[in-house]
Amino acid sequence: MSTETAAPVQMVNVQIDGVWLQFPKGTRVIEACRQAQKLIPHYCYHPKLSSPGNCRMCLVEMGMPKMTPDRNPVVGADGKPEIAWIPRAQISCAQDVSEGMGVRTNSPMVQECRKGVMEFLLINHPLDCPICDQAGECKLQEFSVEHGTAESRFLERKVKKPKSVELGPRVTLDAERCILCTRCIRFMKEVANDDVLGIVDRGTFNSISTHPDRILDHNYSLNTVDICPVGALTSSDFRFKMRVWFLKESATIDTNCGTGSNITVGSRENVIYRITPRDNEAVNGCWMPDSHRLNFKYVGSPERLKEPVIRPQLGEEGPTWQQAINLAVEAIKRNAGRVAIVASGRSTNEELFLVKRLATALGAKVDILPRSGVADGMLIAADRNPNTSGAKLLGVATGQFGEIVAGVKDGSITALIALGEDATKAGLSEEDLAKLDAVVATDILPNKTTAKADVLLPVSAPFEKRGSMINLKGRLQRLNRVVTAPGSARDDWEVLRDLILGITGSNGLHSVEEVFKAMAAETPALAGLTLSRIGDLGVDISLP
Amino acid sequence: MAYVVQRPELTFKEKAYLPSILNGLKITFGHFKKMIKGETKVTMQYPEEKWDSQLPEHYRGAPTLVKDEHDRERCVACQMCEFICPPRAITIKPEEIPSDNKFAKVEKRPREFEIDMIRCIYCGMCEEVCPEQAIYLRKDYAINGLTRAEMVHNKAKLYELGGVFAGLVHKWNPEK
Amino acid sequence: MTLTLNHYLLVSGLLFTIGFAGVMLRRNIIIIFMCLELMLNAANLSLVAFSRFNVGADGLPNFNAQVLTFFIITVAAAEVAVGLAIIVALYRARQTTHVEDINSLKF
Amino acid sequence: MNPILFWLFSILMLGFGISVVANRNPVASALSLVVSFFCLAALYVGLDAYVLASIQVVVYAGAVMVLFLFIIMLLDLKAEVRRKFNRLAIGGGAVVAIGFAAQLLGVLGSHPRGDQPFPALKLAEGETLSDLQKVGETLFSQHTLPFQVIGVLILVATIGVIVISKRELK
Amino acid sequence: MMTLAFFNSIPWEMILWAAGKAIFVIFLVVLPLVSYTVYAERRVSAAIQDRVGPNRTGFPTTLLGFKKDLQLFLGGLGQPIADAVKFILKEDFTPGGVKQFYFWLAPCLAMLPLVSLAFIPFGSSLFGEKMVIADVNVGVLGIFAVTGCSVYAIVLAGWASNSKYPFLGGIRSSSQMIAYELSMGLSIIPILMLFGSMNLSDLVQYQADNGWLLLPLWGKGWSWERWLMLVPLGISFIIFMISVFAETNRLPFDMPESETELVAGYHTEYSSMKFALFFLGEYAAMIVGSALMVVFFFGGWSLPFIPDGNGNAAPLFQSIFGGIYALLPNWVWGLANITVFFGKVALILIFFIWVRWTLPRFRFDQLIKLGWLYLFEIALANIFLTAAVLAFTNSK
Repeated sequence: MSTETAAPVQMVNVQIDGVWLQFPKGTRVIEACRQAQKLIPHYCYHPKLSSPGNCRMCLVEMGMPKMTPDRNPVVGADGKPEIAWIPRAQISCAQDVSEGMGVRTNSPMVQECRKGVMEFLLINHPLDCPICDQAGECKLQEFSVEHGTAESRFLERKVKKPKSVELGPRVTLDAERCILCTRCIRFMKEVANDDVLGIVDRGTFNSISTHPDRILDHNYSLNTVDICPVGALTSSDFRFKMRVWFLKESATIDTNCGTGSNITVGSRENVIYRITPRDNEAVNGCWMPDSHRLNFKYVGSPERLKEPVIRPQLGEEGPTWQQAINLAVEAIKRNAGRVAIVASGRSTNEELFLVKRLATALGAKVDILPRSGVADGMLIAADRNPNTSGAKLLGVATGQFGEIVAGVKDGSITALIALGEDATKAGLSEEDLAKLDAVVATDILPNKTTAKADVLLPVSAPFEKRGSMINLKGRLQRLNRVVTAPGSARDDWEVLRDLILGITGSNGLHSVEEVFKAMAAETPALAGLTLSRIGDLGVDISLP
Repeated sequence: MAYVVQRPELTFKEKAYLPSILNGLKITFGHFKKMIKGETKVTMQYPEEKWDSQLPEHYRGAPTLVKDEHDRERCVACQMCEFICPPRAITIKPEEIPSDNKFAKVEKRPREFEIDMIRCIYCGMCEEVCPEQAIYLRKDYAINGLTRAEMVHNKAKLYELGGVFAGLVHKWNPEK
Repeated sequence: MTLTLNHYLLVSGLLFTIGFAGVMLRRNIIIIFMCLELMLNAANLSLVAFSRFNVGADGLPNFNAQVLTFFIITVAAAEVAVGLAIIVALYRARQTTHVEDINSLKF
Repeated sequence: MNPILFWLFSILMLGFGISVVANRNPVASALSLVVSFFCLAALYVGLDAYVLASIQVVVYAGAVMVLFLFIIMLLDLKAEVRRKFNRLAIGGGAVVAIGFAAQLLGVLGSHPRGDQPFPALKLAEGETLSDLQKVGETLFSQHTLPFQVIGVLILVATIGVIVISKRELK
Repeated sequence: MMTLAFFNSIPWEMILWAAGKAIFVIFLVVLPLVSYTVYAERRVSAAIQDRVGPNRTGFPTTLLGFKKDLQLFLGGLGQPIADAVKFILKEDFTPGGVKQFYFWLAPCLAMLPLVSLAFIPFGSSLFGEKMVIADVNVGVLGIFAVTGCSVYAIVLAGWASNSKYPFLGGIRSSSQMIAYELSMGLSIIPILMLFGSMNLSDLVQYQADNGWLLLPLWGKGWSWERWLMLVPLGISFIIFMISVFAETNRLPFDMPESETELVAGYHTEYSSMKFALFFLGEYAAMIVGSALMVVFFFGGWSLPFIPDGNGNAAPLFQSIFGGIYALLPNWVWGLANITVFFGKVALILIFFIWVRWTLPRFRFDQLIKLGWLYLFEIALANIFLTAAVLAFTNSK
């Protein structure tokens, strides 16, 4: 062995299904096989957790180099070491690769083992797939089809265990479906640092339970539902709402805090049903907090603003968009030089770019409304605005908010444009707003500012628009459209474009791609990028 | 593999086309004449004569929902039929069975189960896919109504048409 | 009120003017082509009016003008067939029927 | 001709003529043109030119405009509807058109017999004008050569159309 | 000269006559004829296919609370009424994305073929008035002018529906119509050459006196020249008939609406009364086509042994039966002529139906090839043949 090359990581030669490959030392066999495009079925193994090796699904046939009596490998006719195969199958998830190791992932013995393991796992399984929420993304179903037998030989009575147990406010357990892989226990112990779950009872009556007097109420508890390979742990929120095969899965990002977790949103016929984390090592790994995951109900709220409103109302019929925009433009022009813009840190870069243009055209003061909370040290950042970095980069976060408030109070500002933010949350009172000559507001839900707005323009929620955001670590990520906006609500950037068009009279942009292009041309940090080049996982950019 | 059909060589008479047309007209006129003379055996006269008693066992009429002999809804709202339905005639809204219900163990049932009989094509896929043997195509074929809303069979209507289907599905047996 | 020759000539002239304006205003070849048809028909109308106006010694209209109109209609039909074929060929080559987009011969 | 009918058909004809020019949708233009030609045929009838009226309808409404419509639908000119009119062209066109109309009025005013009514036709009692026969006689006796030439022209046009539409422009 | 007179001066009694005749023809004859043609189509097709067809129409008395519907035992003759009621009551659905104005305009234009009935003499005379709405010298041209415009309904319907099948139907229709109008027009020219006029009532009168064009048995028809003329006229008749089939979109030429390829072609997106208008328009076009065939080739209202509305028959019959004709008042004979005309039309309509349920549909390229490559050329050659025959017979 030539280890003199001073490689940072030692590589070892491993034979997988007859092919010799090199892997860094310390790689688990199951990972090595995965990298060699040989997927090994597994339940308890999870790359982010420790390996107890208790499901026995990942059995493979292994062998070590045949040794001569003087401890030298026997070299075969092809110049490679001959392998002495271990006569019984080994689990691949708890074993690291070693030099000269041989692995057979699909030999007759391995197939026979898997069949047996599958049969054991299904002995007490209730087979209630028709009502199980996991059906469709259940590893038991998948591997049973792939490796199991079609019929049951079990004639005895199945063990009855508690069903529909509420482990916590958000997680429901069906103990009959559980295969005791302990992923959830290890997650709570190793990742969430809240060792609340454990196995109680003995033998065939083994079942998952919480610690006495404790409940599973950690803010990351729903991740156990994600990693549960079967339907034992289900989300109480999503329970019996929709079968997973109906869901259209769209990749986008979370907009609840500055972390910008990558998420997959499941929707059907314009209704969002659930949000699951999406793997992205650079941002959130494969986890996300429950509070962010469940914060999507407002999108389908019946209170959503659907049509533009002007006050005083013209007549029975609401105004058309053109009328509302014209009125807004007129009101802004009337107060030229005395306009302030309350921008939002929840806006996409494209919107903020247009906000900056609008502010420049009007010579208006602009700032984003700060929004902060407590960081939990994991995936929730203290800054609850998802795009503060973008606002800073594009020059919208100016720190002038105090001046705006003061200006409104002393009367030097007579018109306010509130873009998706409630201005009363940052120092302005409703009386202050009432005093203003004109308030133009865009928002998705009614609030105190929209109640005072002279022109109210309904816009899209984060799940309803496209664009890009920059998280606190400086990663540019893409926001995608999952559902369409209700009523005649429009994308924010379109509204801003129309306002700019009305005020400056210059020609407009026609798509969000064009806005990004214009933004990339003016912003050195984004040079060379387009919306499609960002990709699903985002790119790191250097913030000034 | 492509199979080339050799076109037959046509005689001049055949190419001229008109004699063949006359021949065709003769044939159809023959049928017409027979019909007029009453020599043709005609089919069943529907509203008076009906075939209902002779409908075969596999006849595919209107899809219905059935209950078991304990008056339990067999449907557990797995939505497989909604998924498989080619014209997307089925709409199901599931709900959890409340814990005080005697079938609480089953956990899930349809809150709304609608089959749009205007869309239904009587293909029987729903019956075939149902894992709970809850949906059956019965022998009703004269489904009609005066409004569109009437043609959407809701849960109550479906159970009314379906009735009871005896025989315990194994897995809901509390003993087993 | 009795109708005079001028009435017909006025209507004919106005129709011609409309067609002419159309050729000037519109940039779509097909519309321009239709406007040309309008102009041809305006000319036909005045011809027919003249034919009826010049009653000969036999008490009948002058049919030479009607024959000329007949020729014009014939030529117009041929012209339309050829013109539309050219437009289709042009559209196949350029995907446009707009005269401003067809400017290879312009400098 | 009855003056009321004359004015009715004239105004309809001119109105639909304007609609040919003003309509943004080519199909609407083509249909307006058809209506305009129908009114023109009616004016021909008022001038006792029944044959020409029929030919006008047969040739224009029955064949030429069907061809136009066919081509318009085949080419799918959606973009045309969205295009804006060029303001300069509208202004220029309007000026030229108005100038032309003004000149027309001047010329009409100086026409020596323009204000005379149409003379009556001399027809035997109970006889109707058989203009079909007369047009035919004139056509085949006095204008035989042009008639033949027109025939050749149509033949050439037919061949030309086939050649143009068969071969793709390179 | 009704319509033409209207243009130049307005004799009111003429307008009233014209309006009366139009109302009589369209509302009392043609529209019932259309609806019963539909009925006949269904019954005949059923008989040809060994079925029964619509043989019952009851009054829905159950709606009024009775236990049973009242059966009429008319063999289904009430069916057209039921169909009409059904069409009126059905939901009138306008799909999204259609071009509203043209979508409505198209079915209205579908009734255009009825206009050409104005030129067709449907009877000899009644109470001294000629039974033709517009007795013009250019009747043939007028008919072609109107039928030429009937394509607009189909093309517009296809285009306005904003749907691919109707659009294909519309496009097919326009090319088919242009192709077959030519051979149709050319096939009529031999008749015009023989007869020398475009006035249809004169043509029918000529046939009444001298034998039908396809049945020259009396008057001049006894001459061998007329029998020689049968050759070009027979060719004309076949070409004309085929062209009429194509022009009216009847099978075997119903390419614009062939249901196996284009769902229902140009009227796929239409429902209720708008669809009914297309339906009626198609059958009205059929009636017009049949009427033209009757007028051109089968002697119009004339029937041997039956005199015209003035009590005059062809000289041959007049000399034999003249006394019998005088027994009945003239208006009886006038009505008899009208009956004869529509009876002939009905026979040809039956033939239309018979052909439809016999022949399979052509392929579109075959259809166009037949039109342009065979019928057009044969019709042209036929004109030369007619000219030769006429020159030959005149020189003798």
